[in-house]
Amino acid sequence: GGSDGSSDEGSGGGDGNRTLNVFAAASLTEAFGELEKQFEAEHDGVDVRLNLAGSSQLASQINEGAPADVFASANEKNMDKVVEAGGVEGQPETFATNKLTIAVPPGNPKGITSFADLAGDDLTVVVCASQVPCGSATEEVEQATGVTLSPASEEQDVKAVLTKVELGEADAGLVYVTDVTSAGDKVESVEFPEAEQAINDYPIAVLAEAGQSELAQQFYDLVLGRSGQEELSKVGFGTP
Amino acid sequence: MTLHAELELTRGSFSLSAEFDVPPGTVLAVLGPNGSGKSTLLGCLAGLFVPDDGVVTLGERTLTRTPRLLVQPHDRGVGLLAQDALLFPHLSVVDNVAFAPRSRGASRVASREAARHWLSEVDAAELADRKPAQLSGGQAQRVAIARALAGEPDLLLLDEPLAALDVDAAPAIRGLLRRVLRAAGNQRATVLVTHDPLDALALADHVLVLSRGRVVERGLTRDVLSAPRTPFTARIAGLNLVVGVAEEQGLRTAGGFISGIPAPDVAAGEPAVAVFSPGSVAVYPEGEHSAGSPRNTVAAVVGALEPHGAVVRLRTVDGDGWAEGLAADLTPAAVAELALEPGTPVRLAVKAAAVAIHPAFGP
Amino acid sequence: MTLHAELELTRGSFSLSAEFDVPPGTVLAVLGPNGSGKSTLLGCLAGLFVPDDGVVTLGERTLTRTPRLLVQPHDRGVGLLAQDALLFPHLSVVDNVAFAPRSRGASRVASREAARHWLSEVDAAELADRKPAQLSGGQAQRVAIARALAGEPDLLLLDEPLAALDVDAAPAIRGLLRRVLRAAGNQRATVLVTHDPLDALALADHVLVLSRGRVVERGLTRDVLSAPRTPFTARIAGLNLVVGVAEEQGLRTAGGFISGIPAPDVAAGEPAVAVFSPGSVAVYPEGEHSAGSPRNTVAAVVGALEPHGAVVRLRTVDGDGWAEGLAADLTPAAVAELALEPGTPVRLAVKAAAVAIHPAFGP
Amino acid sequence: MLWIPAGLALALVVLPVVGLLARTDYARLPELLTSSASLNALQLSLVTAVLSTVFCVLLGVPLAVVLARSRSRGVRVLRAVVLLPLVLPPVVGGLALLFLLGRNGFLGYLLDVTAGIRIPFTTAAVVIAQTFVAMPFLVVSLEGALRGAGDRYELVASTLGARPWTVFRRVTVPLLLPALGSGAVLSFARALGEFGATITFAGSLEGVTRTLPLEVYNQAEADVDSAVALALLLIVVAVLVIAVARPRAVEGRP
Amino acid sequence: MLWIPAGLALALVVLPVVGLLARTDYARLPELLTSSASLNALQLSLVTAVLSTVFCVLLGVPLAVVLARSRSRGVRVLRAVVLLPLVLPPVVGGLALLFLLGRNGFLGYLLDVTAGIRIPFTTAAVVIAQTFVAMPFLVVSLEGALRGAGDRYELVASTLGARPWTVFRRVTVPLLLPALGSGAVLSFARALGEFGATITFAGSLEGVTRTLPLEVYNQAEADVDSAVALALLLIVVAVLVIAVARPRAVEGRP
Ligand SMILES: Nc1ncnc2c1ncn2[C@@H]1O[C@H](COP(=O)(O)OP(=O)(O)OP(=O)(O)O)[C@@H](O)[C@H]1O
Ligand SMILES: Nc1ncnc2c1ncn2[C@@H]1O[C@H](COP(=O)(O)OP(=O)(O)OP(=O)(O)O)[C@@H](O)[C@H]1O
Ligand SMILES: [Mg+2]
Ligand SMILES: [Mg+2]
Repeated sequence: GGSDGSSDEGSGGGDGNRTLNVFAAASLTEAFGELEKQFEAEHDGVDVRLNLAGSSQLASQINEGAPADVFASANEKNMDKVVEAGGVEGQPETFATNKLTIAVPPGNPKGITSFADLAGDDLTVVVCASQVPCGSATEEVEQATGVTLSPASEEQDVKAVLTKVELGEADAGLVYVTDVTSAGDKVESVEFPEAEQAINDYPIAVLAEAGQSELAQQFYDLVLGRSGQEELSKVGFGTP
Repeated sequence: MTLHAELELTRGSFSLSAEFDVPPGTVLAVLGPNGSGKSTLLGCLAGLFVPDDGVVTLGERTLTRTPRLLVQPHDRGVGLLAQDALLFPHLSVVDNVAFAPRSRGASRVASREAARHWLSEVDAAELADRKPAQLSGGQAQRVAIARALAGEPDLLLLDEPLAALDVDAAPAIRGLLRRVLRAAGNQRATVLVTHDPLDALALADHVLVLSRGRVVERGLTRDVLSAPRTPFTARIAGLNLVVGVAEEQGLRTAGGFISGIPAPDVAAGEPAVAVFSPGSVAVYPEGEHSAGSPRNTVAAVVGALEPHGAVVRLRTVDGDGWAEGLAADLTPAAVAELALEPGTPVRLAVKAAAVAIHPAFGP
Repeated sequence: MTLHAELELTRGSFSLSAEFDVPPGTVLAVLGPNGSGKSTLLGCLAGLFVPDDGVVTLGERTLTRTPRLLVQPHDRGVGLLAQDALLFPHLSVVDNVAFAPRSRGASRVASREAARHWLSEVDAAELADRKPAQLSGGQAQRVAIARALAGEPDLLLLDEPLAALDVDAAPAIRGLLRRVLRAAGNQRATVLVTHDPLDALALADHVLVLSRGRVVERGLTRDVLSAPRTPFTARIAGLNLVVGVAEEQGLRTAGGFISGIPAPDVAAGEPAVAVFSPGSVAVYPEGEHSAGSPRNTVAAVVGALEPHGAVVRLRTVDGDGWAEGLAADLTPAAVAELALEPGTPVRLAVKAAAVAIHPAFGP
Repeated sequence: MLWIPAGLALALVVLPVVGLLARTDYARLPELLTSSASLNALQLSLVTAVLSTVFCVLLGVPLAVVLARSRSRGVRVLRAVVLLPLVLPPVVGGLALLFLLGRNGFLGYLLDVTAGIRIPFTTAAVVIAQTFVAMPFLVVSLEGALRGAGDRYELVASTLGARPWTVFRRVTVPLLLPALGSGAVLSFARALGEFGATITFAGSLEGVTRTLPLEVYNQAEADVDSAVALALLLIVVAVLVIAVARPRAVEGRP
Repeated sequence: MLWIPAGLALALVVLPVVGLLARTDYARLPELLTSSASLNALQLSLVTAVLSTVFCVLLGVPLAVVLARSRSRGVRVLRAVVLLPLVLPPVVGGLALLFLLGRNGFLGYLLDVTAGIRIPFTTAAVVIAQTFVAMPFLVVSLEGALRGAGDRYELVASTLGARPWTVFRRVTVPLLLPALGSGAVLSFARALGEFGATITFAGSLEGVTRTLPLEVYNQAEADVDSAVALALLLIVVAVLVIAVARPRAVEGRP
C-alpha cells in the first residue's frame, strides 16, 4: 500500500504540502503520468508537477534557472547541455531506450517490408529533421544501410510524422516504437533490423538546484526501479 | 421627367408626411423652419432611406414603393447636394467633381474636363488640385455644388446650396443655378431647400412650405411669397410681387410700367416679376403730386389695415394697373396722420432702387 | 481681458497677416470673402495652429509667442464655435453642452444644469436627450452655440454662428448673443466671423475686414459699414447709420428725431443707431412738401454722385441735423429728371418702416 | 461583386473548421470535458487570457494614442518597435522573456535579490507571456483606426477646456470603441491560443501554467483525436466569451 | 498621464527584445546568415508571407466591408465565424486544413482525383496555411475601423451614381488605407511568424516548405543561441519589409 510506504520514507516524507517539479520530455507524457500518480500515492502531501515540453526547451529553462528537481531528457545532447552548465547533481543515468520503426497506415497498403522499400519513387515518406533525435537516428540508419531517402517533409518532431501517417497524407514515416504503441490501431508498425544501429537513450538526473533533493532522488529511484521500468515498457520503451 | 412623391416617415417623435409633384424642367423650393423635415424629404427622394409608407416615381420609373427601394441610389440619376459638403477627403477637388461623370461612365479625360468646366462655373478653377482639407468653408461649399451639378442628374436635390457663401459668391452661384436649372430644353426636376425667399424667387416655380413634417402651404412661388397664409411664410416672405414682361429699365405690366433694377439674367421681352418689400412702399394722400425720386407712383384704395409686429400692414384694393393687392408697411403714427382707413384713396410711391426685377417662371 | 494678436501664417499659396486688439467686454466682427482667412485667424487664437510668426496675448497671459504655443488650447479659456458644428457623436445633446463646464471642473450635476440652461437659451431644451445624429442641420448649429457658450470662456470665438438657422431662429439667437456678449460687467473678448452686416451691427463694436489674408479695413462697426472704403465692404454693407439716443418710436439725434422700428432689446434713453439702406431713401426737390407716409423728411445738399452698379449713389453734405453724409440710391432716370448735381439742395424722405433702431456700442 | 471575394475568404476560413467538425470524435467529448486536466487547463486559460486582455487594453490603448497622435519624429521609430513581438517566433519570444525575467536575467535577478520574487513558471508568467504576444495586435489595430478617424473631435474638445487626459477618456476612447472592441477580440484570441512563448517562459505545469493549448499539445502526444476534440472546446469557449463580452455598444455605430 | 501606461506598454514590448539582443552571439551571425539553409528559409518566408498578405488583402477587404456594412441578421453570425482561426491552436488549424485539403480530405480528394493536384508538402500549402491564420487579423481590424468611420462618404458616392463596386474601389478602400496598412502589417507579421499550421499542413522541407520560423525551431533543437540569432534576422527582415512597404500615404492622415 502506498500510504504505508510513505511513512517508511523517514525524514523526507509525510508532512506538509510539498511539490516536486519533474521536467520531462513530451514523449514521456503517458509513462510519467502514471509514475506521477504512483509517486503521489506513496508520498502523502507531495504534489508531483510534470513540466512536459521538448527536451531542448526544458534544457533552456533549467539553464535559465527554472525551479526543477528532476530532468528526464529524450536524448543525451540536451542532458549534456545541463550537465555542462553545472546543473546536474551526480551523473545522469539512462532509464529508457527507444528505437525507430516504420509507421504505415493500417493494412500497409503500399506493402512496405523493409527500410530499403522507403526509397521507392512513388512513396510519400516523412521523417524527422536531423536536429531532433529521431531525425539524427534516421540519418544514422541511412548511413548504416546506404539507403538515401528523399522525404516529402522533415518534421520538427516525431508526433508530426505520426500524424501525417495517421491521416494518410504520408505512405510511411519513421517514428519511435513508443509512438506506434500509443497510436493504437491507427497505424501499423513495420519493424526493421537496422533500427538497432541507432538506439536512442533517455537519461534522467537529479538537478543541483533541486529544492526537494530528497524527493527528487526518490523519484529518480522510482523511474529507474522496477515499477518505473514496467510502466515504461508498457508504452513501448526499451530498458537499458 | 416628372417627379412624383408621396412620403410618410416616422423618426422618433418626428413624423413627415408630404405629397407633391415636380414637373420636368421645373424647380420646387422647399421652405420651412429648422427641423421641419426638409433634409429628410431629400433623403427619401435620393433613396438614402426607405419611407415607412410611400411612393416615389421619376418619369416612368418607380424609384421607391414601400416597403422596398426599387431603384438603388446610384441608379436613380439623382444629384444630391447635402447640407454638409462631405467632399471625399482623399480625392483632389477636381477628382471630387469628376466623381459623378466618372461613375456614370465617362472616360477619365472627359470627366476631368467636365469637372474643370463646373469648377470654373462656380469660380473655383484655381482650387482644382487642392485636397478638401485645404479649402475654406465657402470654397468647399462651392466645390460641393460643382460636384452635384457635374453628374448632369435627372433629379437634382439641393440642400441650402448658398449657405456659407459670401456676398459676392451667393449671387454668382444663384445666377449659375438659375442658368443651369432653367436652361432651355432641360427636362430635369429640381428640389431646392432654402431659408432665403430670394433663392425661391430667383430659382423656383413652385414652393412647398413644411412645418413639423406637414405641408402647410404650396403653390406658385410668387403666390405663396406674396400672399403667405402662415405666419412662418409671412416672416420669410411677405414681399410684393408684380408680374409682367421685362424691359430695359423695369417691367411692363398690364396696368403700366414699373421702374426697377433688373437682375443680370433678365432678358428684355421675357416674362418677369418685380419684387419689392412692403417696407419700401410710401403712401401719400390722393392727388398729392410730387416730383421726387421715386419712379413708381400709382393710385390705389386702402383695402385692409392690420397690425404686423411694430408696424401696420396696409393692403390695397382696386388700384390702378399694378397697384391691386399690394402691401405697404407703415408706422401707426403715419396711419393716424394720414387718417387711413379701408376705402381711403391713396397714392403709392416706390423707389426704383428698391424694386428688383427677376425672370418669372410658371404658368 | 484684452486680446492682442499679431499673426503671420502661410499655408500653401495663402498667407495671412493680421494685427488687432479686442478690449475686454467688446466684440470684434471679422468680415471678408470666402477663403480670406477668417477661420484660420480664429484657429490661431484658439491655439489649434502655431502661426509662422506672431504673438497672442489675453490679459496678462501670453498665449502664443512663435515658435511655440505657450498655452495649450485647453488652458486658454477659449470657447470656439467652429464652422462645422462637430458635436461629439457619442454624447447626448445635453452632455455635449455640459462638456465644457465639466472639463473646467464643475460637478456632473452642476454642469448638466448649466447645459440645460444654455439649451433652453437656444430653444433646444427638448432635444436634450437626443444623439447628434438625430438632429437637423439647424438644430445641431443651435446646440453647438450652446456648447461654446456653456464654458463661460474668457475669449469667445464664433465662426458664422447664425449659418443654417431659419428666419425665426436667427434673430432669436442673435438676440441671445447680444445679451450674452454685452452683459453688464462682462470682461470677455469676443471675435465673431460673419457674412451678414446685420450681425456685425447688432453684435460688434469693431469690425475688421479681411481680404486674401490682409486687413483691408478696420474701425468702429458703424463707421466701417456706413462708409466702406473697399468694394467688398461696400457690397456687404453700405448702409446709412445715424447715432443718437433711443426713444419710444425712434431715435433722438443732435439734429432731430428719426422714426423707426426699434429692435426688441433697445431701451429708451440708451445710446442707439438708426440703420436704413440707401435704396430706401427717396429724394425730392427742395421745398417740395408732401404729407405722405414717410415719417422722416429732412433737407440736405447733394455732395457726390457715383455710379454703383445699376444705380447711382448720391451722398449728401451739409444736411439739416442727421442728414449729413447719408447715401441714397437712385436710378439714372431719377437723377436726370430731378437734374441732380453736386450742390443741388434736396429733401430726403425715409419711411419709418424702413428704419431699424439697434442699440449702439463703442465710444 | 464584393460577395465573390468575400465568399471565398469566408470559405477559406470556414471550410477547414467544418472539416474539423466533421472529423471530430464526439463520443469522447464528455469524457474529455470532465477530466480534471482539461477543466484545470480551461479555467487557467480563461483567467489568464482575460487578465492579459485587460492589461493589453490598459497599457495598449494609451500607447496607440501616443503613437498615432504624436508629431515628433522619434515616435515614428517607436512604431516599428511595437511590431517586434508580432514577428518574433513565439518560442523565441519566450526565450526573450526568460532572458529578461529569468533568474539569471537582468530584471529577474533584481527582482529575486531585492524582493524574492521569481516570475518564471508561475501563473503570472503565463499572463506576461500572453500580454507580450497579444499587445501588438491591440496597438496596431487601434493605431490604424485612430489614423483613419483623424483628430477633429479631439481638437474641439481641447478648445472646450478638456485637458489631454479628459480628451482621452471622454472623446478618444468612446469614439474608438468599435476599433477597441476588435482590437480586444484580437488580443484575447491571440492570448487564448498562445503556446510557444508560454511553454518556454512559463513551462507547462498542470493547474499553474498549463493552459488549454498546452494541454492540447500534451493530448496530441497521446492521441491526435482527443487533441482535436479539446481544440473544439477551446473554439467554443472563445466564441462564447467573445460573443458575451463584446458589448452591444461596440457593435453599433458610434 | 498617457505617457505612463504607454511607456509601460512599450517597456513590456521592448525590454525582452533588448534582453535578446544582449544575449545574442554576434560572432556567429555572419556564419548563420550565409548558411544556405538560412538563406533558403528567409527567401521562402518572404515570398510566402508576401503572397499570403496579398491574398488576405484581396479576399479579406471585401469580407470586412460586407460584414461591417451589411444590415442583415444572418451576417452578424458570420462575424463570429471569422474569428475561428484566431482561437484555433495553430497545430489544430493545420489539422483542419489537412482534413479539408489532404489526400483523404473532402476537397483534397476531389482535386487529386480530378486534376491530380496534391496540396500538402508544397509551397502552395505554406501560403494557404499562412493565409488561413492571418486572414482574421486583417478582417477583424478592418471591421473595427469601418464601424468607427461610418458610411457617410459611401452614401454620398452612391447619390453621385457610383455603383457598389465603384464605391468600394474609389471611396471605401482609399478612406480605409490607414487601417488597411495596419491590418496588412498584422497579417504579414502573423504569416511571417506562422509555425504550427505550416508544419502540420505543409511539412518542413528545406527550400520548399521550411520557412524561417521552422528553421529557427530546428536550430533551437540543436543550439538555442543560433536560433536566437536567426530569430533576430527574422525581426530585422520583418521590420525592414514593413518600413519599406508601408507607403507614406498609409502613414499620413487621409
Ligand atoms: N434619427 C433620428 N431620430 C429622431 N429624430 C430625428 C432623427 N433624424 C432627424 N430627426 C428629426 O427629424 C426632424 C427633421 O430633420 P431634418 O434634418 O429633415 O430637418 P430640416 O428641415 O432639414 O432642418 P434644418 O433646416 O435644420 O436643416 C428634426 O426635428 C430632427 O430632430
Ligand atoms: N492646408 C491648407 N493648405 C493650403 N491652403 C489652405 C489650407 N487650409 C486653408 N487654406 C486656404 O487658406 C485660406 C483661408 O481659409 P479660411 O478657412 O481661413 O477662410 P475663411 O475666411 O474662413 O473662408 P470661408 O468664409 O469660406 O469660411 C483659403 O484660401 C484656403 O483655401
Ligand atoms: Mg436640413
Ligand atoms: Mg471659414
